Amino acid sequence: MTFETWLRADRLPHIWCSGCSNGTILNCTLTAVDDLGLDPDRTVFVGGIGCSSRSVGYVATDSLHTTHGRALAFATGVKLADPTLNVLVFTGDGDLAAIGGNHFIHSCRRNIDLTVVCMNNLIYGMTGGQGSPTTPPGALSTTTPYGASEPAFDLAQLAVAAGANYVARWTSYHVRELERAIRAGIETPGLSFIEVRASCPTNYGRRNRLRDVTDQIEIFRTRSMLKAKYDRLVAAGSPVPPDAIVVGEFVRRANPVMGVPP
Amino acid sequence: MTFETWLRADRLPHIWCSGCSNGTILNCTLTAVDDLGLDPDRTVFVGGIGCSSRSVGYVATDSLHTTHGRALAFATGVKLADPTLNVLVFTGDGDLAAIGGNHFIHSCRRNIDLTVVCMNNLIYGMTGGQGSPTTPPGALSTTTPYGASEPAFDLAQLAVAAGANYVARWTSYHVRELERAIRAGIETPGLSFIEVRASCPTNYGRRNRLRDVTDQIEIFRTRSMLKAKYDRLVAAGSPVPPDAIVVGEFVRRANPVMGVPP
Amino acid sequence: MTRLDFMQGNVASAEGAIAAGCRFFGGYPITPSTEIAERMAARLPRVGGTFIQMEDEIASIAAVIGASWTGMKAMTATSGPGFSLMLENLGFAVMTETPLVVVDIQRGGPSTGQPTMSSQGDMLQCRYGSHGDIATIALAPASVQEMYDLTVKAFNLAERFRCPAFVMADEIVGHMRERIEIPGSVEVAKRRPLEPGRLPFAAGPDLVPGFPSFGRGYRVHVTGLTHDERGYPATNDEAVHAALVERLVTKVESSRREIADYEVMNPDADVVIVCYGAPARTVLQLAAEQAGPPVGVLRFRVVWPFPEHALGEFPNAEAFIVPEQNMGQLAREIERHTSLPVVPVPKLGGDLHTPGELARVVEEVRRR
Amino acid sequence: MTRLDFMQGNVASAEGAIAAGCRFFGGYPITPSTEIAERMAARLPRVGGTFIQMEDEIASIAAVIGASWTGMKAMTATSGPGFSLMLENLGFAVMTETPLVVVDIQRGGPSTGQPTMSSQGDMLQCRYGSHGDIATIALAPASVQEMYDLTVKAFNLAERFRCPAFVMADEIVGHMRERIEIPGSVEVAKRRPLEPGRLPFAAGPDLVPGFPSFGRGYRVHVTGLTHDERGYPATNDEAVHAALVERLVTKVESSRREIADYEVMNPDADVVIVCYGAPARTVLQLAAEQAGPPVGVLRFRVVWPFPEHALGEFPNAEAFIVPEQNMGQLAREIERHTSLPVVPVPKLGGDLHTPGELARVVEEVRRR
Amino acid sequence: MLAAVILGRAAVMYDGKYAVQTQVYGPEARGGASMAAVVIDTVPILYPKVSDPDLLVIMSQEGFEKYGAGARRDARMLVDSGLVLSRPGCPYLEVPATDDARTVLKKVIVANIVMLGALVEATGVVSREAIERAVLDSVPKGTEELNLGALRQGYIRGGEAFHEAA
Amino acid sequence: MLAAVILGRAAVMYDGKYAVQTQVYGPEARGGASMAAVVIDTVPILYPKVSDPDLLVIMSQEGFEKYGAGARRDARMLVDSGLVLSRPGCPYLEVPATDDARTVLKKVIVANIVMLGALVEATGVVSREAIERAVLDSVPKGTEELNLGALRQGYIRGGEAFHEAA
Amino acid sequence: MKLVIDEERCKGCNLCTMVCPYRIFRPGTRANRKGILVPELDRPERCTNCRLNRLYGRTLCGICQLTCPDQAISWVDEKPYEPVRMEVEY
Amino acid sequence: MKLVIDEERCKGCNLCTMVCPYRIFRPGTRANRKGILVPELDRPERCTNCRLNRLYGRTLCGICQLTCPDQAISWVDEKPYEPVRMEVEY
Ligand SMILES: Cc1ncc(C[n+]2csc(CCOP(=O)(O)OP(=O)(O)O)c2C)c(N)n1
Ligand SMILES: Cc1ncc(C[n+]2csc(CCOP(=O)(O)OP(=O)(O)O)c2C)c(N)n1
Ligand code: SF4
Ligand code: SF4
Ligand code: SF4
Ligand code: SF4
Ligand code: SF4
Ligand code: SF4
Ligand SMILES: [Mg+2]
Ligand SMILES: [Mg+2]
Repeated sequence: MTFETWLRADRLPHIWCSGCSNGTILNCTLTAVDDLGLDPDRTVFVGGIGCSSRSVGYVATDSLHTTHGRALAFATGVKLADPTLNVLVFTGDGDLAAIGGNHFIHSCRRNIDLTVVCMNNLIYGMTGGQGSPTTPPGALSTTTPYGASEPAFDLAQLAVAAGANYVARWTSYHVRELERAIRAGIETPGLSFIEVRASCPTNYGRRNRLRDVTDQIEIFRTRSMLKAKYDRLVAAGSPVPPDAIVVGEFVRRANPVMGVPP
Repeated sequence: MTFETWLRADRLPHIWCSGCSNGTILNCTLTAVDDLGLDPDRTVFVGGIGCSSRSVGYVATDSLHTTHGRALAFATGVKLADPTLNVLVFTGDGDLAAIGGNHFIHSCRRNIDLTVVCMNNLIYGMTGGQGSPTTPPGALSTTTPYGASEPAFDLAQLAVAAGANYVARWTSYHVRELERAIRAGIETPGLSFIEVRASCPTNYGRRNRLRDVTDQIEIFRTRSMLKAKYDRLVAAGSPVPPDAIVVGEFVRRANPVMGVPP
Repeated sequence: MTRLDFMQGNVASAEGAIAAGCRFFGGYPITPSTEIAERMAARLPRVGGTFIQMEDEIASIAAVIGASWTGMKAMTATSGPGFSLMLENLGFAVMTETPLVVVDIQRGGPSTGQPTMSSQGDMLQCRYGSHGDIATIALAPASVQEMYDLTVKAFNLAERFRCPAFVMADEIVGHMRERIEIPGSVEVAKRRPLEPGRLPFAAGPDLVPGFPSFGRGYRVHVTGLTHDERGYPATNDEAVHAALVERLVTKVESSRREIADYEVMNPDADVVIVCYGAPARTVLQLAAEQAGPPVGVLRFRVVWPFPEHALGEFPNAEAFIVPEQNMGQLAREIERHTSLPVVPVPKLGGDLHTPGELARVVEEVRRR
Repeated sequence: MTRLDFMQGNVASAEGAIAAGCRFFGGYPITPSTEIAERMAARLPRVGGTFIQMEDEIASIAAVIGASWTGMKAMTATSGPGFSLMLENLGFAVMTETPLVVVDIQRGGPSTGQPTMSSQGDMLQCRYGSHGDIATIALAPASVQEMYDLTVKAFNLAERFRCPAFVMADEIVGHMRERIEIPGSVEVAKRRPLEPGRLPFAAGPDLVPGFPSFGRGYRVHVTGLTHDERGYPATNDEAVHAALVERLVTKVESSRREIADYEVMNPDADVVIVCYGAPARTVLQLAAEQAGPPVGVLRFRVVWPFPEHALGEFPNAEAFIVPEQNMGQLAREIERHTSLPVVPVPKLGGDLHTPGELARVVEEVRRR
Repeated sequence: MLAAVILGRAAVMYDGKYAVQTQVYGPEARGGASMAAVVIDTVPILYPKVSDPDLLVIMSQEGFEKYGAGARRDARMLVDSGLVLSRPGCPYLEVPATDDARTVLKKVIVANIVMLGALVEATGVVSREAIERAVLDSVPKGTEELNLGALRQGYIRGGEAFHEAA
Repeated sequence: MLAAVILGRAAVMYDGKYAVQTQVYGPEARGGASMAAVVIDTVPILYPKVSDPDLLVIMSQEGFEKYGAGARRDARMLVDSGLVLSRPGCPYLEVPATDDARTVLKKVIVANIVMLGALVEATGVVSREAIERAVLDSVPKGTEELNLGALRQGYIRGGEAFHEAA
Repeated sequence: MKLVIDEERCKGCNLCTMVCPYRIFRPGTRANRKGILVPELDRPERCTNCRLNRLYGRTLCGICQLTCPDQAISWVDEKPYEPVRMEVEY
Repeated sequence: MKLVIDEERCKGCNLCTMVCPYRIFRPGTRANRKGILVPELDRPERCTNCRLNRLYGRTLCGICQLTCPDQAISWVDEKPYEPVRMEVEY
């Protein structure tokens, strides 16, 4: 019927905390592959290590749960060895952008035909809430007890600069838009990168005065600003709220790609 | 008198091939530190592994010749442990952008107060001429015997997207401009990234119909286009020659930095 | 129909891989292994295979593992510094039972050391370099011919035992050119598919489960976490972990006799030189030209799992001499299995032991 | 003035580091070591030190080495998967003689294995995990108190021998909370500066050169390539390489008696249990409560360089029993040094051996 | 978890005893431990693990099923009567810790402190003074009174009699 | 380098002999090897290294200083007379290989093939036929005649008499 | 179609209460066996999907299901809420 | 000041011949002991730096020196080329 047929029902309930948006993002991704009619027998999900990366284990396809940060490098091997497979990658901000940053930019550069969904919860959830390369300055985590002091990555911008053909950002509140973006990503040849702002009530929310699991979703709802609007503001030199989450499509282009069947 | 006092004369002549521009870039860098009056006793050069990275061994300061790709991670430790030191990094396209890509983007993100000079010769020189992440599509190398098929990085753009405060590109032909850019990089707090298009007659030129050592320099001279002009062309929608080397300053900004003495 | 050639060891290894069915190479250049990648870059596209130069060695071995899960035979080649970087993912390959081949052309270490000089410094690293307990299959060629033959063999062992197999060569053998006879065809082990109805990580009596290649409807979950027979994570279950790791180690270790491959000369000798790789050539030279009582030679083509029973081939042995291009690595393992004196003859820096040097050691040991 | 506390092992290690003068921590979170980083993140800024979370473990150890070259005491902490990633740069630290401390809180491996379960699976990795030949200094705490004490000691040994020192703890000891007495002050080894007029990599009779910290006018060149006494690359010089690597290994290995630190109980016993880390607590419990003839206990606080002479403390020993949370790693080393039976008692999965289990093994061995 | 740490702390720091606290985690360390154990003794503790505890404190039905159901018949158990539905095969004390925290103390978060008070009162494993000082060491500034109140509420509950095995 | 490979190839493939070719590299592998050695024998070759060669071919002054200066007195040496200034302590043949390549063959690049021809002619280490076939195997298409011409020029030079040790 | 929450899966996050345009989900008040406050359904027959799924032959709205991180929300094929006698509130 | 090329360092790349505005460097024609064709100097007294270094007290132009990858170009303090009797060609 829906994405439910793509789930390993025998592994549910999953290990995620109550209110963790990984489950939502999983739903949206599976809806996308289902809507596109991908063949589960010809689809492979690849993940690294982290709460987010665990997603691959809940999908009833071939799935490769790899080492921390390396999902894209493994996925590159899968895809190049058999370009007829549909290969999707689930990853987290730590997995993709901290330890896995090199594979991230190189996958974008190669523009290899993968669809990458990054559940960016601004924290290392799995290991108990340490700062990540996307933790906003000032935010509290167990390794930034006095507030994060390092600048954070803009993952979508990085993917664009590194060469990905499709780049979008949404939040776990935007389930419909997200599903559509993932569909567009799958349909665009080359590397598609979909950053999803995700909630981690346990390890981000709790420490940053977002105690209820709904608080983070409320932020996604209220602080998101469409890329088009953001661009207009910038062009006009108007001020942009510093905590705005710019959502929408960042790029969609047709540069040369790798890993597409000849 | 000049940069010569910064050289370890007892190690010259160096190991580089005839016409390799690493030596030129070394001269420009040392001229920059000399012009700025940096104290050689308080200056550290850090490099990875590669022909280019060997540069650090020819400088008569404390110098740390590390493992392949890791120069920036080592340099981060040096600079954070003692922010009063001037820390410069010599690296190559393979060292910085292939194996070292993650440290590259994270150093830019942290905007740590280092000056990074990348000798981008579009090839792995040291190991005998394999393709690198900057090898242009179509170019011949020992691992791209049928012409490189992967898209290449634009290192300067990547540094901008990752957050560096100062980014410029020149070629080894532009000795004066390069020297000025390195000076500006040192003077700009935060991460300064100077990409220098470098010649490798032995392993790039020879395989790509640039047999004479001067052929590559001639290309630098004739195909370079100032960033300002490039921007004008793009804004006007005019065609840009596909083999143009865009040179000039890509960004100079004052975002928050790390590793500056309090 | 064999074909005569004059070939470099590294090239022979690449050719052996292709003959064994390898159709995927993911690698990163490093002296003195690079010619393998270069040969693969030229050859694979011509035989319908895929060559990719990855961003580093971590990614190389990762891509190789990924490719292997599509059912393809896959390999990488590297040297010490790159090998060090591969260890985490090699542990993953062990844990997920992924067949693949790694060729390590050893150079002087530690660290970046001596990029162009020969060494056998990674022999213990390939055995003990991963965190956790693993078993290792490692081969040690001593000639260009063996670079070919043992690369083929490594692929077959990798398939047979569903695990990584290592060709632990040295710069001398890798860079040397010599006469080689390339067989018209070689015996090639096929990947045994998972039997219908079996759980993907449930092994039969040989402890090696069939392989559920991606894209064929198995819908298998593969994880480097401790997993049950379905492949599902079971990280907090002590018994599952113990059973899994024990099986992974035992499937290899209990087959040491099957895997073993060594050469014995002069089994009645009093003094035995144990050797492998390039130094074995000095030893064989010595044995061939030496005057006086014959010296025993035990030359390993397979080093791991350590064929300890081979020491028993020399009933009159009074001492084992072990010349290595390291500070005595395999000598340590030999010490575990004998109470006879073990005399390491380490040689660092890249030079081979000369026959004369070894002759002197033999004399000295005899005098004791 | 000692101070009583009830503290977690990981926290105690961090506190020990600070007491030993550590002012730089570069790390990457990984269970079960993360609390060390977290404690350092909270504490270092308060004592004028620097904490940085790097992008991965490779960068962590790199930053630590870089920091150490400014003359600062520096450390990192990790667990198996991260430790695997550090090996290349650890080889660099050995080659460049950089003092630093790595704490490895071991969890179940191989691969990502069992993130929250205890193990001693990296004991051979810390010894043999680097390419090339190295020597290792490794300590194995068995209590929260020792997490503190041995971290201090590790810093001192790192300075004394100018090399990395490892605290090879396990999840049990790392996560356990217990009584600890924090000394008012600890003995701290200072970094011995390079003597004026000496070449930076020329060692005196103790084989350990003084340290030319950056920024003090030494203008030293530091490279992981084979280098001469000036620090200049000499990668094609066999003799330079051999001399360098031999010195690096010998400076540690020849001091094994000085470094050794072990506990002996019942030296007249016929059966001796050799242990270290958390399993030692079971052994001590058994020795304390056991009826019948006393069992010998040899507990190592220092595991590498292996204190082989300690086996001689039991003149009447007829067998060595070695309980480990791995498949028998240190047991392999013991086999090298004795012709007596060595009985590994491996336990995988995270559980401690119980005193009863070990008692049964002792009985069995006695019956043989 | 926190309760176990406080208990160990009380024993070591303020009762001059020895204590070892260990725990069991989930897949990684996300939410902290899922079970914690303490051994308290007057002599140094060697073997640190608890297989058959003498005393169990169970604060969820899941916890009961995992750890409480198999308790020794001669063990004693404190259950949070509002959260745990089952009852064990050993003597047990019903402590409405969560309910008390909610209704009496108006902060659900101090339920474990109530339980701790009950435990100390019912078993005397550490002294009242020790537990009070250990609690004060461990709680955020400004919540001292709340937590001491919770302890005292626990003392009241701990004074009741154990039920026979179910 | 290439010359050594061709020589080994000639011996193995076309003369039915055994050959092992080894080399010495610089710091990494940039420009290829800086010295190459070949052992040729009628039986399989075990120990592959050459310490005291019987025959040396020296094509640069630097090479002479590194490898040629210490040659055995009973060795024989071919020197490129245009590039090598010194002369050895063993019998030697002066071959103006580079000059011939430049002036006679108009391609400096075939100097090593001239030298190879001289070597074969002067020593008979492999047959003319073998070296010709090996050269043809190894050179780019379209340069066959050029290279055979270089070999023949070498045969002429190799026919001259060796000088006594200097 | 009938809207149901799977009590074995629901972890009580209340995200469904946030996203349903009809506010059909209300925060639960009574802990279940697992100690979880599963939301209660307020006249689920108002749900677009319940009403129109049959008609259109596909899932309509479905925001709650997509959002529910625990895959606890689904519809079962049952009679009770057929599109008869509904007060439709747009 | 007198312009000199250090024969021990020069590797004969000829980049100096490319960059000097006065074309003072001419490709060498005779191999030196190391087999290198070191460029020849064509009336080096024309070099800006040779002429004006003394006057300005710092290196002028110096492009050849900055460019020379082998650190082979420098000036030595000698009389011969003092700024007397020069034909200046701009
Ligand atoms: C090599 C290695 N280093 C560190 C870890 C520990 N580790 C596991 S998950 C994780 C962070 C995950 O963060 P993220 O990718 O953001 O996932 P999240 O849990 O937040 O979804 C870390 C550091 C590991 N497993 N392996
Ligand atoms: C871990 C590791 N992998 C590979 C190598 C081999 N290696 C040495 S230098 C180099 C490439 C250098 O390329 P680049 O940085 O562009 O320097 P260049 O020589 O071109 O200046 C490689 C792959 C190594 N030394 N260590
Ligand atoms: S720790 Fe955070 S990211 Fe992980 S499952 Fe819990 S809420 Fe989700
Ligand atoms: S190989 Fe290339 S980069 Fe290296 S020294 Fe030679 S010319 Fe320069
Ligand atoms: S969204 Fe799902 S898990 Fe959350 S309360 Fe609603 S039904 Fe339960
Ligand atoms: S499908 Fe839409 S209308 Fe129906 S319950 Fe869900 S959110 Fe509400
Ligand atoms: S630029 Fe320097 S190295 Fe090149 S030819 Fe001129 S002087 Fe010689
Ligand atoms: S300094 Fe200028 S003018 Fe003088 S020789 Fe050099 S490039 Fe020519
Ligand atoms: Mg995250
Ligand atoms: Mg390069």
